[in-house]
Amino acid sequence: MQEYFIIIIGAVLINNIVLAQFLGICPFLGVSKKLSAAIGMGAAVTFVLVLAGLFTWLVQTFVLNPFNIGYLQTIAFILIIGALVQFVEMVIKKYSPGLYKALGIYLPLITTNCAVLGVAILNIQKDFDLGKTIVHSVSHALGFTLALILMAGIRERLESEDIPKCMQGVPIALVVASLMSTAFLGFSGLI
Amino acid sequence: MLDITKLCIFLLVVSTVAAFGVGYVNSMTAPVIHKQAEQAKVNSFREVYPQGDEVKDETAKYLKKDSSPLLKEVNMAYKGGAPAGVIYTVEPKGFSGPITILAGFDIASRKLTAIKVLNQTETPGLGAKAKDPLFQDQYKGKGTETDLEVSKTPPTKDNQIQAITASTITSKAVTSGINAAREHFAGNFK
Amino acid sequence: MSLLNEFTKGIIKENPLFRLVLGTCPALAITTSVDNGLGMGAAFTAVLLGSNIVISAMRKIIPDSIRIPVYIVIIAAFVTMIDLLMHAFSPDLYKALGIFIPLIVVNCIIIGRAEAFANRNSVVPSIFDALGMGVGFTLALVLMCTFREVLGAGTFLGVRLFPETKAAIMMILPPGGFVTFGCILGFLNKLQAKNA
Amino acid sequence: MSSQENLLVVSSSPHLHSRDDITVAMRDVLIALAPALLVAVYFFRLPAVIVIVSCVAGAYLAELACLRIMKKERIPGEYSAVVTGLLLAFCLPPTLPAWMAALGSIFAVVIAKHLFGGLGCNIFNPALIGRAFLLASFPVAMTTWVTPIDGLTTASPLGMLKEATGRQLPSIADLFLGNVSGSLGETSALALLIGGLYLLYRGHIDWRIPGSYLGTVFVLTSIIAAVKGLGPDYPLFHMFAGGLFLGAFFMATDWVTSPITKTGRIIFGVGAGILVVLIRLKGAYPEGVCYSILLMNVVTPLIDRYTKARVFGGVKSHA
Amino acid sequence: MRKASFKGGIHPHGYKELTSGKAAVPAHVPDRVYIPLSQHIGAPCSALVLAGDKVKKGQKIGEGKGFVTAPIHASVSGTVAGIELKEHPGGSFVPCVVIENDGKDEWAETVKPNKAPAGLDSQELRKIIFEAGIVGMGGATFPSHVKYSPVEGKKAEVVILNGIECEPYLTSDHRLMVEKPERIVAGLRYIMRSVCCGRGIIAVEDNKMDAVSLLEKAVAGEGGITVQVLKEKYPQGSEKQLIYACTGKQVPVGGLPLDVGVIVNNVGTAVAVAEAVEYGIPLIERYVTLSGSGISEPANYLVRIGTLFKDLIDQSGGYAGEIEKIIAGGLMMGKTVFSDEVPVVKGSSGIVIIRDEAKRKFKEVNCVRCAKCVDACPIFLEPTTLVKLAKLRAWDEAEQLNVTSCIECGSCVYGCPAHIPLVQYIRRVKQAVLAAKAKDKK
Amino acid sequence: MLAAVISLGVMGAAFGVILGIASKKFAVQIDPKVQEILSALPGANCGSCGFPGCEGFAEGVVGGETKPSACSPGGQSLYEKIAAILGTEVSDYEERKVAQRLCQGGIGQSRMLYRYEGIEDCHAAFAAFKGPKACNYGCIRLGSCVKVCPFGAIESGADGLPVVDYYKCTGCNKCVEECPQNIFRLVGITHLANVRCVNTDKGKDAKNACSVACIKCKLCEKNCPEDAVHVVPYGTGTVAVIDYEKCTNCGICATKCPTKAIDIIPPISEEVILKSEEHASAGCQRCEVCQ
Ligand SMILES: Cc1cc2nc3c(=O)[nH]c(=O)nc-3n(C[C@H](O)[C@H](O)[C@H](O)COP(=O)(O)O)c2cc1C
Ligand SMILES: Cc1cc2nc3c(=O)[nH]c(=O)nc-3n(C[C@H](O)[C@H](O)[C@H](O)COP(=O)(O)O)c2cc1C
Ligand SMILES: Cc1cc2nc3c(=O)[nH]c(=O)nc-3n(C[C@H](O)[C@H](O)[C@H](O)COP(=O)(O)O)c2cc1C
Ligand SMILES: Cc1cc2nc3c(=O)[nH]c(=O)nc-3n(C[C@H](O)[C@H](O)[C@H](O)CO)c2cc1C
Ligand code: SF4
Ligand code: SF4
Ligand code: SF4
Ligand code: SF4
Ligand code: FES
Repeated sequence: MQEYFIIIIGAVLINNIVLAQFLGICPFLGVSKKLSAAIGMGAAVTFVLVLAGLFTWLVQTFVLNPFNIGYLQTIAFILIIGALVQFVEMVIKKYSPGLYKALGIYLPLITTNCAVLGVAILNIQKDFDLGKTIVHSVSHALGFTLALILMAGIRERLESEDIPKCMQGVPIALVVASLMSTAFLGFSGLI
Repeated sequence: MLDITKLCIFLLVVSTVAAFGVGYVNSMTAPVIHKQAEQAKVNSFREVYPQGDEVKDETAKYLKKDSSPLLKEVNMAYKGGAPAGVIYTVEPKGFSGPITILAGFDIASRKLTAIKVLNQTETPGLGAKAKDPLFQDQYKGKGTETDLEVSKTPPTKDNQIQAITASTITSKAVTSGINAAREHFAGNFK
Repeated sequence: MSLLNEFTKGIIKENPLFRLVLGTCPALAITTSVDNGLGMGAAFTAVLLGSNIVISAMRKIIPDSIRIPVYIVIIAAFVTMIDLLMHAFSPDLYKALGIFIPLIVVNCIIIGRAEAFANRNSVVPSIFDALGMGVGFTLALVLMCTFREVLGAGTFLGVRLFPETKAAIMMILPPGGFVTFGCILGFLNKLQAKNA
Repeated sequence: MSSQENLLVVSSSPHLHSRDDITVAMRDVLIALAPALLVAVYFFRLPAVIVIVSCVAGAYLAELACLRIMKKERIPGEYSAVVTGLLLAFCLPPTLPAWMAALGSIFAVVIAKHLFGGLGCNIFNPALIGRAFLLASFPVAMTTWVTPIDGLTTASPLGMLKEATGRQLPSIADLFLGNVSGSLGETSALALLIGGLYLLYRGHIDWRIPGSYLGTVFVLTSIIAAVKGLGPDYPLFHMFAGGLFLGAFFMATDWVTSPITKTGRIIFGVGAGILVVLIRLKGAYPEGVCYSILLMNVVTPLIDRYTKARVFGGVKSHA
Repeated sequence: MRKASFKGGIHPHGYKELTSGKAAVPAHVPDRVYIPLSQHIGAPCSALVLAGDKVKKGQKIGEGKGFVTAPIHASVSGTVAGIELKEHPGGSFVPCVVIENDGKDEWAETVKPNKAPAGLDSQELRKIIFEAGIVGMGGATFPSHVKYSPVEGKKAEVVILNGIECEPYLTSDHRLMVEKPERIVAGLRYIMRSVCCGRGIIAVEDNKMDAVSLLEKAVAGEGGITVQVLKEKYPQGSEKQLIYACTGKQVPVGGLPLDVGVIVNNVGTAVAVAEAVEYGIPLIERYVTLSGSGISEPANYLVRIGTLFKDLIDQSGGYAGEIEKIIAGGLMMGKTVFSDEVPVVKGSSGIVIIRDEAKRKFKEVNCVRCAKCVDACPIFLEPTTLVKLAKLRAWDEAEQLNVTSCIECGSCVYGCPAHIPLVQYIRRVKQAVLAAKAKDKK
Repeated sequence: MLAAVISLGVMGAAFGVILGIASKKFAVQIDPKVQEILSALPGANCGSCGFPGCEGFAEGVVGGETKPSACSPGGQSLYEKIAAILGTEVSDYEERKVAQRLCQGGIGQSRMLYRYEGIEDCHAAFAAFKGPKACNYGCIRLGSCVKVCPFGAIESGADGLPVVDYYKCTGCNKCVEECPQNIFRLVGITHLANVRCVNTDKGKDAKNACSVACIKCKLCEKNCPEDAVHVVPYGTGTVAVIDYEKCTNCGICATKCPTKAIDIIPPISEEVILKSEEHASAGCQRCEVCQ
């Protein structure tokens, strides 16, 4: 139990995937302008991240490792993620247009999101079993969502502030990210 | 349907070629990497316990359920076929994550031969200084009878280690790992 | 002239990092020392060069509907090769860059280039495009690295410039990465506004 | 056209305004900080003066420079940058080198305030960002404490508590008066309380934030003391040690970076209180006030969004 | 006992001592009056007279179409000089009937006392009130007969007379309460009768205790009527806040006082009702306070509708120095006019003149999120958020945040340290929201 | 090696199959024409077409509910593109229209009624006696139009009046809707002569309020060789109006107008007009203002 707890706190607060590990920065900057979009993106990433964690773990354990072809990890994983994302997109589009409107538009952005591949690789690097892989993926996804939502809240407020022209948009978002990650340093050593 | 088959075949071909290329590079690099890894391991072992001529993994034999959770591996260094030293792999929790450390003990002299910080994610400039020889070398030749202590001021006692400036947490973590190994050593290799 | 153009555009006008704001993760994660920046830049350029060449050569035969998976496979193959080579021949760098080498696969720039350039141009311009983008990316990384290493560690390429106790360590921590990047972007915007 | 000068003014109602404006508020904050300033200078002597002067000068000059660069008009008599500088100085160790202090306040004013558009636009408390920046950058200098008056190196009260070195902890009375080591303006709970009450009296701050913040810390530490049998001094120690009063009255209450709704302010205070206790007891740092407020700054926009009051005679409005 | 009040609000300085002790004197009746054809909410009147017509005091000279309107009466006897476009204190140009005063003050034949006012039923009362052109004299000038008309399924349980007068400088209602307490109570009776309800409250703030004691004397023995003293606070006089303070009920968003069984009227309205019901006198004069730093002798006047501000100012010894603003109404809600050639209308409770003090004006700066506006708003809105939305032109979002509920009391602006004219932004949003609604309807 | 080749090959093929089948099975029909038109549109989502955003418009065009020319920012080249996509003729050519400000009462030209203090918003000032100028018809000069223009085509000039940049203006109508005084008209870009006054008061009153007002003297009417200008009833009074169908941009009226209420824009060459058409049809600059 404690182990899981440590994984969760560690991934969400201390080694936050965005603020401390620098994974998934592109969508973090791109989809944090509106809170609603951030929530949608967070949900989509969580969904894909968990599925990807599961499938990559299975492939690693039952294909790459037995055949001793670990060096194909990158290719295999990216293929899995790419296929997964497209598959999910198509299924949602077909069966739940509502959900597609809410989530689907973010799905294509996820393929080229470091976070998914990064977490999949981290799962393997850390030698997790299936249970921990899932928990680890979920926690990282939650960490991503948390950072994204906080950022979106801030950026919605910034929209009406008097930010110097040259800093508007991505530059100020990066400065906010910097100060957010400074604040998150406060969580160091919690576990 | 024909369409799909065609696309599949194309993907198949591309993947195959890619796998071929990667496989080729791998066959070229694998031995180098393997050798490096081996060499690195041997080197690290040698660094913490220079005398041995063969090292065997005997974790299963020595690590029991009730052993300290910080201990991860136990390797025995043999010299001329007889156990001469023990090399522990310990993993205490540092400031921002686990720190992996090797610690070598000499059975004959019952002393700590050396330690080596293998992996850590501590803050550069602070806790990361645990890798500095200046810090690690303090452990050389310490006795195994009593626990080591961390002191912020220059050590006055033999069992004291001076903390890295402003990184007491890291220093204590390293020391706690070493202490776990020390205790195990003291209890198992009388 | 146009080849030169393909080359130079990636350096300033369409600089992948500063203008297109793509590939931000490695730019933030590994720019703690100039060594890392050069290494990452080289790896990136090599992958981009490889994939651009292959894709532009194959552009006429790749079926349109599966072009993205094909790009991914090709790029991933190159990344893996670089990864293995680096592991074998430059283990220190390999360790420093860590997970960000395999992550070159998902670096938006590479796919972006494949889609936007290599897929539409022949091999030679694609080579120049790749080199331009690669050099642009590398220069951008090195610029970030310089700020962060000098301010955060007090060294440049490992050479000590001032005592460690005077270096603002935060610059080599995550917040330093974000703030450096943000300020550089802001500064470039300002420059551009002035020129326009 | 013909004499168009003495036309009447047409403007929108109301045509009456209270005497308060930003300049008055900032002046009052400075007045409220005066007691703590005197205590700091009394206990920490010249080094404190040097740190304070460097911070204030750094912040003020940085403010002027930013206004100049961004071509903004300065409001005459507007001293928010001085407030920032002074508050930053108050949470620094007295022995900090002057250049570091100045650098911190420049970082605070430039990065945390003016990049966001200046007064009123920032998300994070500039003074605290300055401190967090210095702590992350120069941890050695930032964790070197001295005893009051004679200036010998020692640990901070919370540091002693955390490391449980067995050293004699300072008495509650000393903590209350400020006769302990620590950041130069945070040591005297009494002086800060006087300033805080003045701000409350002048209506610049709302009781909800300091009330819920201090209350939460007190309740949580009391519970911990009760569970662990640590005695009644334990919660008081947590209340008076470290920068809790400074944070509660002067920094959590910063208008710009705290919620505007009443419910939001209570959530802000409670959240910060929980974080302080969490960081002090479980985290890597002995002190948690700075980070607790910064972390609550991060969620402030969301708090504001989800705690809107129910309009008079209506149902709750949704964001 | 803790005096009842509402939540939020502010405590501005009252400046009432300038005029509160000064009895209202009948103002000079000017040679020319300008009677605007629109002095109420609802359909404007069209003139019933032409240039050259002779009119008498109290004669109906304007009439509107529909139910929500109120007729206009001549306030002097004389000759109609014409119909002219003139500035109206409300901020627009409005056609006015200009009457040359013949100085005779002859009453029209239509003005005659009711023989048995006590016997009138509710419908008859409303007819009289309508014919007398009575509108709300608290400022909103809503036609009173409409307010008193029964609404399906709603029942008035209490009539509250608004004697709060929370606006700084203004003392006209105060004077009225001191000088004519019996008329107020009489008017309240007729209003209660016309809405068929048995309970009446006269609400007064605790800064007018002299009026309270006189009113208490007047209501003694009158069943069902009480005087309620409320704590001094702005905007206590606002209908919704007043109802909350007196009854603890909140008028629902977009609803009317009647939804919580209340009808609110100004004390002046009650006096006008009493005059009309008993003597048949239409609404042709009212109490007006003339005060402020820019007037030589602040005073209270009983003024004929249509008298120009200028005439009153001349009577008060003219301006005191260079003036900056002339405000029709109080400091908090009143509107500035650009000249003193503006007629007094039915809703003019006061004229405040502000001297040009050439002191440093604080310019509007960025909001510093002090939330003073949020804390002050008696409607519990977030004025600062609404302003930010206004600047982003996000009208829809502002509408969702209930911008249309703002009563424009100005409490938020009063304490804003950034000197943001929040109300003006909010008005702009309301305007845009209404425009969008109108467009949607089309 | 072999394992590598086989397993990756299999994986690649497997994904190919899965995706292939999936794409058939889960295919959702969208009209490719809509997609194509959408990508050709300026993407400003300005709403001038009357649809909620560009996508709605694209669907509308394909569905025949509206004409391509309803998208005013698009310009002629867009109409041609859409026609090409739909395979129809461009039948309804319309000249690109730009916003013209019909008031010249700048600072110093108009008499003022009062000093306005308050927010920079024309509607707000309009609420008080139709703005601080004595002229009740003219520009209030607080720049609401400047703020509303999604293309940044309007700037406040030195005399306080808004100045339209005809290159940037796309004729989206936003400023026309915004202005409380209805000062803006959309006018074809080749129509250079404009009566820049909408004051319908009698000549004397108009002159009294503003030195550049149309004073109804009819000199333009009398002198126009094409009979294109007339003082016609308008609102509550009269004002001079140019019939653009007849006007040849000769500029005589402008020289005759005693108050210079008529002006002729400094000759815009064909080239400039063409360039500005091009500029407009370049369409969406991805400036994100519309978001
Ligand atoms: C950004 C940052 C990184 C830190 N990294 C470490 C670290 O790696 N190891 C460590 O022991 N303490 C680290 N610290 C902790 C501080 O130095 C802390 O004050 C210290 O644990 C206590 O000080 P002391 O070592 O002088 O007793 C860090 C602090 C900050 C602000
Ligand atoms: C369109 C409209 C309809 C109204 N209808 C009624 C009504 O039927 N009954 C009523 O008691 N008041 C009615 N009122 C009056 C308002 O409740 C209120 O008394 C008036 O607007 C003045 O209030 P104020 O001065 O607080 O703004 C109406 C007002 C308006 C604007
Ligand atoms: C902010 C505000 C303040 C008001 N203050 C008063 C006041 O002091 N006295 C008053 O009679 N009406 C005041 N009113 C108007 C009342 O809301 C209400 O319209 C009036 O009492 C109804 O009476 P009437 O119809 O007779 O005017 C105020 C309205 C607002 C919005
Ligand atoms: C009650 C009050 C508290 C303040 N607290 C702070 C503070 O903690 N830190 C700071 O930098 N400025 C503070 N200021 C000054 C100012 O509001 C601050 O610099 C803004 O955050 C700058 O936009 C305070 C001002 C007031 C009126
Ligand atoms: S928002 Fe409206 S109701 Fe609220 S205080 Fe301001 S003016 Fe009054
Ligand atoms: S009172 Fe003024 S400064 Fe304070 S929050 Fe409201 S608008 Fe902002
Ligand atoms: S043209 Fe209209 S909107 Fe523009 S400044 Fe003039 S009055 Fe305002
Ligand atoms: S709003 Fe701008 S683009 Fe649209 S018509 Fe007006 S000037 Fe032209
Ligand atoms: S580079 Fe990491 S998400 Fe784009």
